[in-house]
Amino acid sequence: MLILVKYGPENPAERWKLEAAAPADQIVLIQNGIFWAVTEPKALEGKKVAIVQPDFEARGYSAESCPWPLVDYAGLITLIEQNPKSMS
Amino acid sequence: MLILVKYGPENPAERWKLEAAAPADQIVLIQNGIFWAVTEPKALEGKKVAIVQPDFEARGYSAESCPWPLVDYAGLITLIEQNPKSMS
Amino acid sequence: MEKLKITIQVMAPPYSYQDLDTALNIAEAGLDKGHDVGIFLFTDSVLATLSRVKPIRMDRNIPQRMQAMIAEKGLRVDICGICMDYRGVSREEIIEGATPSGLPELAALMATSDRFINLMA
Amino acid sequence: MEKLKITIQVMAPPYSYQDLDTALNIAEAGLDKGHDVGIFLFTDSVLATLSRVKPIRMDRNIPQRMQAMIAEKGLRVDICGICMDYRGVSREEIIEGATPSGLPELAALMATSDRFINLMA
Amino acid sequence: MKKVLFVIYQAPGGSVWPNEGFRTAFGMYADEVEPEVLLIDQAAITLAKETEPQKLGLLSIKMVQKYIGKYDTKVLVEKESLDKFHVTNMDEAYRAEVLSRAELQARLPQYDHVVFM
Amino acid sequence: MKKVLFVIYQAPGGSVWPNEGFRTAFGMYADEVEPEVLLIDQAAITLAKETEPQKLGLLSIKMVQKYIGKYDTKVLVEKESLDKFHVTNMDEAYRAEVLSRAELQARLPQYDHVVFM
Repeated sequence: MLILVKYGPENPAERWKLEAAAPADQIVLIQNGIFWAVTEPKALEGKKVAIVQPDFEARGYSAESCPWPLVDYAGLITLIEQNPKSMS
Repeated sequence: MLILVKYGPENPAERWKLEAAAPADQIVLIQNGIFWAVTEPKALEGKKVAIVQPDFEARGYSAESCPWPLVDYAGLITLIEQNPKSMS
Repeated sequence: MEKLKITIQVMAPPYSYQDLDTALNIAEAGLDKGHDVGIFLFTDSVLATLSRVKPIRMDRNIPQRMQAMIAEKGLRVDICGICMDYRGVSREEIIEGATPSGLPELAALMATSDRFINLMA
Repeated sequence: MEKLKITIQVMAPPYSYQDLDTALNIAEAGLDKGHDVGIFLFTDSVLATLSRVKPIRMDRNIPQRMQAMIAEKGLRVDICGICMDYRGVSREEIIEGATPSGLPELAALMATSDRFINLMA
Repeated sequence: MKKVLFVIYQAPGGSVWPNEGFRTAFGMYADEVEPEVLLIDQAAITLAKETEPQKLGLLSIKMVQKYIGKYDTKVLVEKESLDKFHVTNMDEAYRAEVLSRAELQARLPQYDHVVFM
Repeated sequence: MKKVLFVIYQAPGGSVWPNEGFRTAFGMYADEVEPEVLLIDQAAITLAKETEPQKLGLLSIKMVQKYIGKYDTKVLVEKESLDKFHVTNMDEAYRAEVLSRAELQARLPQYDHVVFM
């Protein structure tokens, strides 16, 4: 299942989604969802996470120091191709 | 100072306002701001709080069991009259 | 109480969120108490001036309510012009009595109002 | 990869929030990879179809970008009709190639799409 | 037949999302989609007997009840959210089933799409 | 002369509020209003040297810098927010003053209106 997260940790629905994520689910942090990686990385532990790089970089963060895989929009399409189910 | 709070505890700006409220400041909970009284009353301790009753009741809560003063919209105007400064 | 000039700023779109209803409720209570009340419509809230807005039958009509408050109670309504352009709202389509303006007018309202209430984004 | 039918639902108003840009970026990447991509515009996102939207000079033009993607890349755009009525968007003013529809069409899109991505409120 | 769960997390009155969430679910019966509706967080107050935004001049939420009956729509609500928002007197006309967060999360794999409003 | 503090709490790119907050502040110079701008929470990233939504095709935020210079607009940022969002390399063109939450809150009585965007 592809889980799209577009708000940061202040959003209760995003927190619900992340808690619900099974180890095999593909989480994608996009838009302000990237703030989970910045301020609450603990919530991502043990999860399969990818970050949309253009959204991450536009907010001033550097790909170099990022421990999660980064994807561009073409890469996001690949993740969408791989996951027929979605939670978004 | 009149402090208007219209979102619940999930909103970081509302939390900032409530933390900043001095004892003399008049806090008004309106719209989803009434959820502070429901789920996080501790954040209101020692503060001067009024709740907009129609907004409270439309969300299913009863005025009877409410420990804070309730105002209707005319009462809110009275609070606005009494407080030239605002944080909203 | 002396007559006060009260300005209420709104930003959220009507119907999706409660802010327009809140602003009109506060404005109405203020007008009924004899105050001079104005609403400044910023960003997506400008949609509330479109006379063509057509809610389902059992829902309230926000532009009509605002227009009636302008005509009958003297509510002032200013609309941010750039915000109108951004949302495709043309000056021909807005309710009678609402005035396209802009940030200079907001600045003047802030300078001259006795009270300023904002409904934040 | 086989050709997939991908539908993206949007709800937030353009410009105020990033969702329309995100939807168009995903759609474009999908179209460029040979997929069949559609966007369903719900609630305030319907504003993105107004051809009259006029941003400031240095800002992007979202309706124009969407229209170009319809014409040049085959993007499908469906618009919730009741949502249009609620926001005063008339059928005469929308960009070419966008189709006023409704929930039955959304249901059909959900039933027939291989992938469904939603940008929540 | 696709199974879709519409999740509402915002309160009625403050926003239109509970109304739009239900309306979207009802629209699904036009096609081969089986919808369910889940209420979490602030949206849990939707189910309280006394909750009615129409009291405040806003769009009614109780209006969805007749379609829940008509379509026999499955409505779920998270127990933890009911507790958090002190919803004790549930309106039975919503025919909601109360499930814990753990039960709900265990249920997720059965849906093709989980759509947050 | 009224003193007004515009507080931005949402991130640029994700929303237009940092742009609109600055634009509104600049508009105040048309009249007897003295504006200041405060960035808290996610909005603190506005000040990072590398933050630029235009990289992603969105409206530029750096464009406000020239008006900050032109009007000599006072820009404040909360230290705790800079720390929380790992903003270490601040763009000096915003001319921002870093204050702690306690310092900011002590400052609030000097404003007639504190307006959150």
